[in-house]
Amino acid sequence: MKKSTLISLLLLALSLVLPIVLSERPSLIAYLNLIMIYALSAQGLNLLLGYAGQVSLGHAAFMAIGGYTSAILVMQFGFNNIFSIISAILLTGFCGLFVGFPSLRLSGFYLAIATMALGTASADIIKRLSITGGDQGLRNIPPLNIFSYEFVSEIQKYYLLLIILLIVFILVKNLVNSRSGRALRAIRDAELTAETMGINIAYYKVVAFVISSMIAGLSGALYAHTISYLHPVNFGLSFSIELLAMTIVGGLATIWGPLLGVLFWVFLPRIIGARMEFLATAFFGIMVILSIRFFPRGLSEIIFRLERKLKLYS
Amino acid sequence: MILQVKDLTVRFGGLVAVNKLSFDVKPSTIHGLIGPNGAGKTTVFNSIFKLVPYNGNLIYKNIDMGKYPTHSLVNMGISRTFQNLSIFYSMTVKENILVGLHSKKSSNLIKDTLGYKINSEKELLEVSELLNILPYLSVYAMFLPFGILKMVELARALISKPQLILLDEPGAGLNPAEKERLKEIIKRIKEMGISVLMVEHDMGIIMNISDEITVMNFGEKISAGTPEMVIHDLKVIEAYLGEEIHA
Amino acid sequence: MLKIEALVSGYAHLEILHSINLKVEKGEIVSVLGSNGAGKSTLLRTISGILKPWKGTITFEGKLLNDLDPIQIVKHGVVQVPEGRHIFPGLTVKENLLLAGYKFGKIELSERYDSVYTMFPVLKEREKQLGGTLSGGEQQMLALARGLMPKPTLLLLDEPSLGLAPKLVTLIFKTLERFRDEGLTILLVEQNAKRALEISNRAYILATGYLALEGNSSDLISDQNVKRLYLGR
Amino acid sequence: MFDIYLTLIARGLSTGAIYGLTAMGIVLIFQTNNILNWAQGNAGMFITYLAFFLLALQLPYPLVILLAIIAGAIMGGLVEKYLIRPVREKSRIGLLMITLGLAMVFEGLAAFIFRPFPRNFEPLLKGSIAIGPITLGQQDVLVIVLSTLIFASLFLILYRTKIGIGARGIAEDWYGARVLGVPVFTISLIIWSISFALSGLVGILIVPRFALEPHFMLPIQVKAFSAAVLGGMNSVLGAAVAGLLLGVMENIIAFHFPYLQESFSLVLVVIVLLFLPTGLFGKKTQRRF
Repeated sequence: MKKSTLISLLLLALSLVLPIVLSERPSLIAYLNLIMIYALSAQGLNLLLGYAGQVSLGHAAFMAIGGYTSAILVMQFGFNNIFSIISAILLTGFCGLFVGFPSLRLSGFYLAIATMALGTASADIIKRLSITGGDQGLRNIPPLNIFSYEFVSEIQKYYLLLIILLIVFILVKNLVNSRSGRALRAIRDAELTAETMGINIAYYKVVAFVISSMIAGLSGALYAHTISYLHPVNFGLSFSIELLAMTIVGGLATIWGPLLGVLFWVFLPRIIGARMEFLATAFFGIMVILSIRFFPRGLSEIIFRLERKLKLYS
Repeated sequence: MILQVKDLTVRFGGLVAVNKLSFDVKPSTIHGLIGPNGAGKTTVFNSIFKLVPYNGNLIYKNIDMGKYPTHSLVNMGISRTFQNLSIFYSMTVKENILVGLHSKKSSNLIKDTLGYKINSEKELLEVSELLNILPYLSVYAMFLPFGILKMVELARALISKPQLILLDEPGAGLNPAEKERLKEIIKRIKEMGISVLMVEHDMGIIMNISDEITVMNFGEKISAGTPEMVIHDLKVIEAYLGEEIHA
Repeated sequence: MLKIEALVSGYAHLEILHSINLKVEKGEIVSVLGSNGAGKSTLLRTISGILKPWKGTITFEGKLLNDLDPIQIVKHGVVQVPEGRHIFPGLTVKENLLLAGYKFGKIELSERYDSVYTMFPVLKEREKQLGGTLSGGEQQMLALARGLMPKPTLLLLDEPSLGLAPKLVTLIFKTLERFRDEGLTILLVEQNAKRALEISNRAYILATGYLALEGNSSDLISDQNVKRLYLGR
Repeated sequence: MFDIYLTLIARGLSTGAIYGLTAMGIVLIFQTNNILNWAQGNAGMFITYLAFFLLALQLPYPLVILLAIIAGAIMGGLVEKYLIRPVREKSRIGLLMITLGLAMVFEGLAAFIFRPFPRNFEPLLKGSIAIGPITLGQQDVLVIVLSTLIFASLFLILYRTKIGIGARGIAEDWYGARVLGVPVFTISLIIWSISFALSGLVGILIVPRFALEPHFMLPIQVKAFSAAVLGGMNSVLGAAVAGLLLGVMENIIAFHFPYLQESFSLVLVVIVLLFLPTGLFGKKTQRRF
């Protein structure tokens, strides 16, 4: 068996056993659940920024749209959870299409600003609407209910999220290593050359936005039913930036980078201690700067380097 | 004719980069395009690929290319290389070359996401053997030297089995041994039935392997014909070569 | 005056110049010839300090230039007129000249303006015009004038005839001869081999980063080897 | 009725001046360095915190403003020298990320050192004055006067001094300037200093409208980005004009449709960008190799 397969199996086993070990401390499992939800969004952003080279400073808004859509459909219209989540994904995908079109005409900073504007504006609009609970937020969102099975406890949620996370990560991995993924990376590396080589840039850029926002929408829907509370403030510009930071620190254009970055983001304040929580933000900022300067693939790069060393000595 | 350039004119602001240029590329020949720096040779390539707005007609196999977007040209059978090496540096050599096959092999997003693999090994091996880059297929492009990347770029343009290939200074930056090899490769490309339109400064390459040559200066055609004819054309000598050369 | 020994240089990981030796004596025009990609521009960029030499030494009037940055090298009197002119299109002619004379104070600066305007009266007329609105020939004049602004003792010229009509090329080369007559030393990089050899005292021929040939221009111009190396046969 | 509009416009000018000042800082850096400086707002926030504690030490208000400007200039210089310069040659997106990281550092440090709860920050001038039918806070008048002075002096710097002309040259052709021996790095450092000093001044002038807390500059930065984009990103004048326009329009819109106040400028930016991808005053660039 290859070493990498072995490591993957070990990690999988660990993630399966972890909640049982932690069963006495559901709050820790709740943290892990949050990490998996964020990791999904971060993966969407990674696909967009890391692989396709397109910036989005409004990704939190996609999460919010997904979350509110699913929650409202279930609470107000009595939708089945499966349909509500699918609707959420489709709607965010549609929004991604809407944001993707400017990306065809805008490049670099103009795109950054346009996505920032759209993201901030949609958070603001959610705040003004009544169906979303406005400034009060949306409370008591029911937990996930799939084929009449309710995911109530943190452990139940954990396993469901783990399965979804694995599926999405594997699908993304397939995508980026396929013909389409190659096209995305080619556009990132040298846009005009990619076009000359027969790649329809417009199509792939929009596709990157759509898929990326669909993943964020899924993540938002899961957030709604897991945390059972939504408030527009949690999905403003700051969170978009934080998502970006997590993705960068974890490692752009690496499959497991987003998960690593999110793990780091969520646990860092706990490691430094609650009182020093704000120092964690500053520290994370420093990590972003260092990642860009020394480790273009973020935390993943450090792991790669370790791996290379291990290979050398074994 | 595989390619007909008719009255091609390109303007950048007030500057006329190409002025009423006309020439034809015959099937299965090597056609050289030469002239001093700034004469507008690369602009001709960029017009063919619709990267610059132009007036006039570009006709490829009796089709006016005016309405075809850049990304559809590979599928029509035209591919190119670049004057300044344009490589996808964060990808492996294999991936770089496979990008050239993008529009020739079909798949869709859903198949791709579900992990469906396209088999391109045959094409990949063929072209890598021809260009002698087999050992580097799994290496990331950023780690490779210039000479090899030049070949990778050529492989990327060749793998789609084009009918017309545009080479923009394929010899620039290569050492004498590499240049010798390049000549052989370009001849092999011609033998495969591919027409070559080539911009090149190295007279050793261009005079040796071209079937026909068009000479440009200030965006205009100043001479055309076989290498023998062009070499002895006084206008060419004045504008470009600087002195008479003896073949 | 300028002495380059065993110079190795390039971009990032790409070695372009492999061990180049070259010297320029006071009052000479020395040309460096070679085809595209031979390393001519890399050589000039390394002398001006834009690129750091990897190995070897560059000395100018006995001072080592290796570790100096472009600003100090200009202050030492080595000034480059880059390929493609690099005129600031949104700045006026006078502002373009001002930036070239950045190291001078007010009084010296106005002296330099006068001296450059005597050399190129057309620029005086265009003083308030934006650089981008000048014609190609005028832009090349402005580029040369900018090269003169810092009172250089050695002028590095990268393809001054590029993209100019034959008549203007003649004019530019005449101007270069005038520069030499006024005591300026010039290192000239050119594609137009014949023209360059006609006005230069000595020449070096580069081929793919190696020095292929050197000698007096008058000898080289009739040399069969030159034709073989430079024209590739 | 007409009088109300005059007042709205006058107040809008004061808000717009703030947007314009911040946008000018952003454009200065963007032009000379090709970097979208995401830390522009938070740098101002951090400096405002410093000012808050200097004021608590009973230092006179004008002196505190001066000290804050100096602190901003020093911070800007340090950032340019140690964070931006080493990465300059690498990717543009990377540079944007660095300023994002920097914004987080400012935010985290401010919350950690000064505690994150909102504080009340007194304005320099508290009264209001009536000019004809217009009633305006004295601080608003101060903002308008000061920003006019700053617009004017920035213009003098950019068009009359060697450094300013150098900065414009760098913006157009970094390589060309370097070859000529223009001290490009020093000029870039000065530009960062000016921008950060501006952001500090903006922070102190505007904070009395809000409360001092680690996020208070974020909405202003968002508007300033909008103004910078509308102004075309490559024109300091464009940024100033767009900032003023945005402030005035926003104020009038907010009077009629209060719920649109926040989103208005953002939606406007998206619409403008859709039709004019390089902003209102931006130059068109040709697509070529």
